[in-house]
Amino acid sequence: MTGQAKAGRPFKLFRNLNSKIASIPMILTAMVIFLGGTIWTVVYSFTNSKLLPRLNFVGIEQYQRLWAAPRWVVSIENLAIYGILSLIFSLVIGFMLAALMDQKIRFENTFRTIFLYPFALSFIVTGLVWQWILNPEFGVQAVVRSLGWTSFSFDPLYTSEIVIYGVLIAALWQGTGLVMCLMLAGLRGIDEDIWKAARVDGIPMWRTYLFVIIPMMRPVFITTLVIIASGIVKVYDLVVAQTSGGPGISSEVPAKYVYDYMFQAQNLGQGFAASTMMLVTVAIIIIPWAYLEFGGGRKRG
Amino acid sequence: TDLEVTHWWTSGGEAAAVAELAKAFDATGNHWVDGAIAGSGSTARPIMISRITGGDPMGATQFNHGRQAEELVQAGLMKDLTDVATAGKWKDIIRPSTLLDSCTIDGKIYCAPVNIHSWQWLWLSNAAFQKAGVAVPKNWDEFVAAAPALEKAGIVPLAVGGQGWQASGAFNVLMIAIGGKDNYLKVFKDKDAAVAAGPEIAKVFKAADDARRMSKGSNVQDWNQATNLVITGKAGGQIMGDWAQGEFQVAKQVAGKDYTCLPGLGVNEIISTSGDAFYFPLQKDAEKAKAQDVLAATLLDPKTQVAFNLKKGSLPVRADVDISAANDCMKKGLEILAKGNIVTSSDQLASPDTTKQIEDLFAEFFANTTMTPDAAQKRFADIIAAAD
Amino acid sequence: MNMNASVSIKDLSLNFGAVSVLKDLNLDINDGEFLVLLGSSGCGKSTLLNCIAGLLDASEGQIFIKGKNVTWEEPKDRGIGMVFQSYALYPQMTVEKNLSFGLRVAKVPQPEIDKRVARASEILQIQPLLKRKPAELSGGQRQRVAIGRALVRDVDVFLFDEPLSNLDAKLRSELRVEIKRLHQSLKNTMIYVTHDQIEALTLADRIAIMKSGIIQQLDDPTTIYNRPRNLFVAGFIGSPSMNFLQGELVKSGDGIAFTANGVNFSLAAYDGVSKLQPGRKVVLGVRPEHIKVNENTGGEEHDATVDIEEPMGADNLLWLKHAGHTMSVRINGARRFNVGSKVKLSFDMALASVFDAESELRL
Amino acid sequence: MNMNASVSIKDLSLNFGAVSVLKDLNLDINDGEFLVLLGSSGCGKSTLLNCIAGLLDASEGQIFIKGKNVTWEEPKDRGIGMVFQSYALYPQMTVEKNLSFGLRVAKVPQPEIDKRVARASEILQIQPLLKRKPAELSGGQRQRVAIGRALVRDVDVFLFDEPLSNLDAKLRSELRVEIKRLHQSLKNTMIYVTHDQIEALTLADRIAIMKSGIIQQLDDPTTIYNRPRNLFVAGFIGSPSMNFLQGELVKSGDGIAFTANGVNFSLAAYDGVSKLQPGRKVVLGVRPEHIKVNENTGGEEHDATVDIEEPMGADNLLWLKHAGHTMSVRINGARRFNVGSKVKLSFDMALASVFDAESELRL
Amino acid sequence: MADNIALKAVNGGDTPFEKKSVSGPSGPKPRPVVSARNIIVYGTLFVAAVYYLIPLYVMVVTSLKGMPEIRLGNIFAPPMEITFEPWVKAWATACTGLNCDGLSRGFWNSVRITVPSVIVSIAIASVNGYALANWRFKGSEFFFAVLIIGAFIPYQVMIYPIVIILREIGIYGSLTGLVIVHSIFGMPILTLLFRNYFVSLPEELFKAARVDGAGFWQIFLKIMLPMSLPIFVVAMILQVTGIWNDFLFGVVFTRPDTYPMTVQLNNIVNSVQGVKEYNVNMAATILTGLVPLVVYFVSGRLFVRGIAAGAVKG
Ligand SMILES: Nc1ncnc2c1ncn2[C@@H]1O[C@H](COP(=O)(O)OP(=O)(O)OP(=O)(O)O)[C@@H](O)[C@H]1O
Ligand SMILES: Nc1ncnc2c1ncn2[C@@H]1O[C@H](COP(=O)(O)OP(=O)(O)OP(=O)(O)O)[C@@H](O)[C@H]1O
Ligand SMILES: [Mg+2]
Ligand SMILES: [Mg+2]
Repeated sequence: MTGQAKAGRPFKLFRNLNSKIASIPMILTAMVIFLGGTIWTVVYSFTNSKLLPRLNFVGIEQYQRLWAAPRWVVSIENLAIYGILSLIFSLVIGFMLAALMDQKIRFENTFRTIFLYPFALSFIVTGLVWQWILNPEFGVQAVVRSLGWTSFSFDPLYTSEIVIYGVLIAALWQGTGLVMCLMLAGLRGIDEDIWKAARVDGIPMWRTYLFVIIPMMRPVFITTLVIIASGIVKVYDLVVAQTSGGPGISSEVPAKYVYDYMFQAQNLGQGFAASTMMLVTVAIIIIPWAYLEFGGGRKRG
Repeated sequence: TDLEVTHWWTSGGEAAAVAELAKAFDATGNHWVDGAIAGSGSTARPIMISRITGGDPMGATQFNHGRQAEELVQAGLMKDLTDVATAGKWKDIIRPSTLLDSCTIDGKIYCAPVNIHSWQWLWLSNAAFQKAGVAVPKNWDEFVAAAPALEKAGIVPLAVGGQGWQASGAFNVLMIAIGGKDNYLKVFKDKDAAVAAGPEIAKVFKAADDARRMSKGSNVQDWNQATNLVITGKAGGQIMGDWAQGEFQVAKQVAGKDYTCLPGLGVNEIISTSGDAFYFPLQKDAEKAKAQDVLAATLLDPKTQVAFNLKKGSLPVRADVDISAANDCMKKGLEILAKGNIVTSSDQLASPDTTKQIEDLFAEFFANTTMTPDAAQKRFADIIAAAD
Repeated sequence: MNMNASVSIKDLSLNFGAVSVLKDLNLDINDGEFLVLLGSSGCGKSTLLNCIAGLLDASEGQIFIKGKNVTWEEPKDRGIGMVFQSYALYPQMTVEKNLSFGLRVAKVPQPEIDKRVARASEILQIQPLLKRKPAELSGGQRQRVAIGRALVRDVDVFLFDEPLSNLDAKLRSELRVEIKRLHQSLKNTMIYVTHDQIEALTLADRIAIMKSGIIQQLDDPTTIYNRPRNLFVAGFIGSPSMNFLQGELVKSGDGIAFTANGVNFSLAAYDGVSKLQPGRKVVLGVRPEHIKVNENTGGEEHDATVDIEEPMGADNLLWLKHAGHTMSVRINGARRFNVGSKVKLSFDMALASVFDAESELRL
Repeated sequence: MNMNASVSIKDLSLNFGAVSVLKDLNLDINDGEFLVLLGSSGCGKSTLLNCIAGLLDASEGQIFIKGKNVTWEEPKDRGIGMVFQSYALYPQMTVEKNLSFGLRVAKVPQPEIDKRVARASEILQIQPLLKRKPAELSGGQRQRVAIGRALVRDVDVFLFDEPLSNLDAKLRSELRVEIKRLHQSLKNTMIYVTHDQIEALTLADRIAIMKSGIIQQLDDPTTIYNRPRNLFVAGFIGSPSMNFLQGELVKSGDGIAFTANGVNFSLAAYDGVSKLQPGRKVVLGVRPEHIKVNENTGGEEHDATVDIEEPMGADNLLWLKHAGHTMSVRINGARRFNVGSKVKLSFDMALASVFDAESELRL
Repeated sequence: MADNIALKAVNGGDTPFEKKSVSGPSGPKPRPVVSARNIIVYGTLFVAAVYYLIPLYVMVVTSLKGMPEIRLGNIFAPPMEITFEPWVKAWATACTGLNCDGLSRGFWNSVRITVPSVIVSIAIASVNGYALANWRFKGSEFFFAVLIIGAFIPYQVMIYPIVIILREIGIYGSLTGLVIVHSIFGMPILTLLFRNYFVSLPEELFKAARVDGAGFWQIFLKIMLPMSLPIFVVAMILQVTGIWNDFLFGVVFTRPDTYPMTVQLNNIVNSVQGVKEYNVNMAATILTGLVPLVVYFVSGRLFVRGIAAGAVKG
């Protein structure tokens, strides 16, 4: 082979150059904002920064204080309850609605719009409206009582033990529509023949859903899970608008703790420690999943 | 010159008061660009701080007296007002002098106090007590005694909004009224955890327990909604700062006739002097910097002080103004102030961090009836021990 | 209606909204028969099969299975098993669970289930796969499991909807043989939908050729191949297609002949020669393998030119130009011609077909 | 390396991560040649084609087109045109826009574009379709447009990646003829990937048979069919597959014979008989059409029983049991046998193949 | 059709529909309109629909009542006297601090923020998705994974670092800065959507375009974009909703004269003047939500299609 024929292998960095250039915003966002911001946050969580970030390291003091704070513990508990229940309920309700919508029903468009429209509203609006509907003085409780059932009591937002369920009601109202859409899209993607096979086999509808269809919708459930879960971790506006964390501290959530301590208490170190804990939790859940989904040499498509 | 001023004065009385400031500033040939952010200082402060640290500062911004802006000043983000202050002889006219002290860092003055607010007031609805068939109480103990009668009449004895600062504020009021000024100072100024855990403060917690019991059923969030319960006679009373007076005024109620105010809960007539101050973030634009000076001077102008404070229901920061138009309650406050029965407010003594923790504690205490006063006191003492 | 038929379809019509897919269809399928429904895409084959299975409601008409009117029965009560083109295996269940799922739901006792699964997996030789999941199987294995699922249900009638079209050619021919063997041993009634004529010809006892929801011809494969009832059937069956020549019948000597573009073809050997009348416009159809090239049969010969040659191993396909027509001829794979070379053709008229140009029916 | 070759591949290797798909592959394709890459799914045909097109980067090795090293060139600079299985027409553009897209991107002047589009659409007879969008075309028309897209670019080498597999059997055979005709008139170099052996046999000047990224045999169709280099090629080509019998070579009289299960087959007529040594373990391969049934050829005859019959119209496929083997035999479609009937077979050993059992190479 | 079935059900009951010369069941199986299945399906859907509609109903009804009527109590009662005053007030005269021009100012600010933010964020994310799907390079998957994890970071946590970064590049407080912030936080989910969508498009199309000589941008603009309507609709809906409804960034990264509508809404709702004016609050709430609602009503159908195309494929 002549030398000339061997020549011409281009410099590696320049292969796919356009793609790399076009990805610069993404790379910057990923590396500078998300990764950089995270590292920055973690570093400053070991300092006693107050209003302004200062590199004055105090070890794990902030973390000790964090976990000693009842409000943080309550926030974590609330997030766990809210998170688990909202995952379960939005998946179950979303799936059931989608399954019903998939029965070749009339007025499908109307129903779909009805279920989806709350998603167009912000959490602030959602919180306000539900705060109002659940207000014992003129909301559901008052209405039922005025109908004659005077001992009726439905007062979630002012009862510490169940306030988080009040928040959940509003969250489900806002979010299940999207889940329904995702599920519906997934159901529409299922091979018709599977349904036919199940009918010929004499499998009742509910068993077909339970044992055949749902297991087949794994990718849809995963996508949905990511979307719901990322929303759950970030829940803030809804609580602020609906209860401000009350009564007392019984509906506090971690994101609100972070915000309050960073800006109201002007204790950035504490806020950063709290956010670091949140990030760690997220990472523990997300990284193995991301590895399975996107790493591990999975084939294209 | 246009000067953007951010603040969180959006309730009825507050907005009317701000309008006076704007009017006075506009009269100097400048223009007040209003940057109100509703929802109390906790919503607004983060935004203000982000703007200042983000390098896009407003012309002037409201903070409470105290340590909220301390670090911003230390970071050199705030304008030094010493010249304006010297020209206006602030040192001489502002009373109590502690107000100016908290604006002073390293001998330089960084803020212009505009009013004095005191927390130590119990507001009572005369109509509510009439309906319950008991006399309007003259002090805290009578009030506690009257509570069952109010409850029987379907009236919430004590209105407390759901936000933590209202509960912790009420507690501080009880602390001065029941625990006394010395203990108060030991706890907040000296951060003496032993006192905080001691029997004197235990009495205060006992009183707070009473207050908690009486506040059951006041399902509101905002302080002025709670005030509104008093105004409408749905609640017997409210422990709230003198800014509540603005609401009574807007509702066209007359002190002494429609409502009664008991400074120091009628027990111990001492008021704390906190209040609002304006800070002036450093501006690159020289024009703006000049306008800032003008605004600072305007804020302390006697006419402005009177007009503003009458609307706001607060006390002017200078003693030399004519405030004859003030109503009963304000006059009571002025008297106490003149007598010098004052203490420094707790947010001037404690850092926002400590304040926030105390707020969290009392938010929980007032909402959670299973939390005993003892347990709460123990946690309170812990916070004080760790306070900086 | 034939009361001995295993499956009997009576006046079946089916519309999707305004679109009529099946039109007054009648069909009797004998006990143990292997019937293939053959037709191009969209002609309604799957629709008909789904009607028989009870997966679609007929708009009109009735369906009988084993003499029982099942028109309104649920699919599971019809005594049918069905195999789908896409296999339609339950992806998260093992092969064993796939086979037994229907039985478990029907609460068949476990020993009975085991017995039937064992039998089916033995017949289909999928015992080693029982613990695997469908994703771990090859296409052919999947299709075998799909057949197994019908097998365990111990049904009277098997329905297959293009069970082999997703497989590659080699597997297809292997499984074809297996299905044939299965039928020979089980002797069940089988209804098999396909658009692959090789499958139809090799598997069927009888073939029903469909077009736009109407059965064009229902006959055994040989008849269909050699005596197609109309032009459509003739053109549809056979690859490469039958050669069609448009022309006219003329008197020729004492017999009758076909003429096109000035060239005459004697029809003396044609099996329906008595039915032919001169003057009629007709289409002459001759299959590619019924034309001999340079074989000197002694009969009538026609000149042609080789246009394209397509050697296919065992066979060699010639595309010839002949009197204005293009014609395909199939010869032995060992015989090769150069493109452009001149050849002599002789037609085997005994195996040709003559169609009326207007009614398109075979004469 | 052959400097006259149109396309030349030198020591090409390609890995996807740890998986090696192509291994040290060398291939010279002559100018104007029609080369078919044939192999089963996943053997790396498309990968090789994509390497030639520049759509995949080789891990090692070089590619020359018209003598120029194009290993690192962009696809557009290689002088190739490519036609895909799924047509890959731009759905939002009309046929005309589809054809001219590449030219417009290359800023060819409009009159020149019009000329080339006109020529291509004339060759492919798609003028009436120029204003339509792909969705409004039938499968065959789409494929023609896809070919047209390569045509307008006036390239030296055409690459086809299974262009016909998405079409039905009838269309497939039609377009096959058209592609052949196109090649005859354009005389371009064409590289054509398929897994359909009929396409390979009919179209190719030479066929490269691939397995796991390695070329097994590169020869003209007849050689491939009649003298497969190894067992894999022998089994891969031909449908139904060649019959294989495991056995041994033995001395028989003065010649040599093959023996399996106690039955002897004389190999006197085998073309490589001189290379055979007794005692060697071998596999005998005979194609189904090289076995005669009840034809009394006068030679050696073997007894067998008919197991299954698969009539396929023109042909009839018999599956026979013979001395412990199953064997397929292709006979004329008109000859029919009953299942179970006894027949006599004679083997055409001149066209058989003998493979070494160990190396699997043809002897 | 439905009538027909009902008729048969009435006629038939147990005796099947008769047709001359036909005995036994024939034609379609009778399915009464009021079957158990239909009751369950439509019943459940109806109940669910009521749950979803009640808040809207309450909002609308309340916004049409006067304050005296609201004090009377029942939030579900229809207005006895319809008044549009709350709407007018919410839109034009409600006060925050000194400004008494209601939501009207915020509306245009929101438009000014939303339009460029939606366009820029979708443009960036679609290019990202395209690069990730069709032009992978070493490390691209890693960046993507970081991005996805970024979707889980609470916004509050990132405010401080972003404030600092924007300050350093000197665009803090400008519209550009806000657009960038929205693009950053919209990027994870949008990129995921676009990547999945582009992966699902036939790869051969992309190859064909490359052979035709089109480059990175040409393929994106001329081939991919025209095929991506459904996913663009989904992205647009998500972004319009998200950005229009955003409060946090709107308030932190702008200044009072450019506050978006949500800030104005917050101000109106939280500026309690004695009693809460629920009717005005509700009117303001509806007005604020109107734009995303309209977007949903108009393109809801495409939304499901787009989701099917882009979101649910792993
Ligand atoms: N659910 C439906 N709604 C409306 N039309 C339908 C429906 N199902 C099928 N069709 C139409 O009915 C006709 C027959 O469809 P069918 O599936 O029976 O065809 P097929 O012969 O099985 O074709 P293929 O070989 O493609 O499977 C087609 O024209 C199809 O478009
Ligand atoms: N992007 C990829 N990453 C990893 N492996 C791949 C990739 N593309 C192809 N392969 C693997 O390379 C091998 C060859 O693939 P290729 O597409 O060339 O096969 P093929 O011969 O064209 O098959 P087919 O007939 O199915 O098109 C296969 O085993 C495939 O799994
Ligand atoms: Mg079909
Ligand atoms: Mg391929």
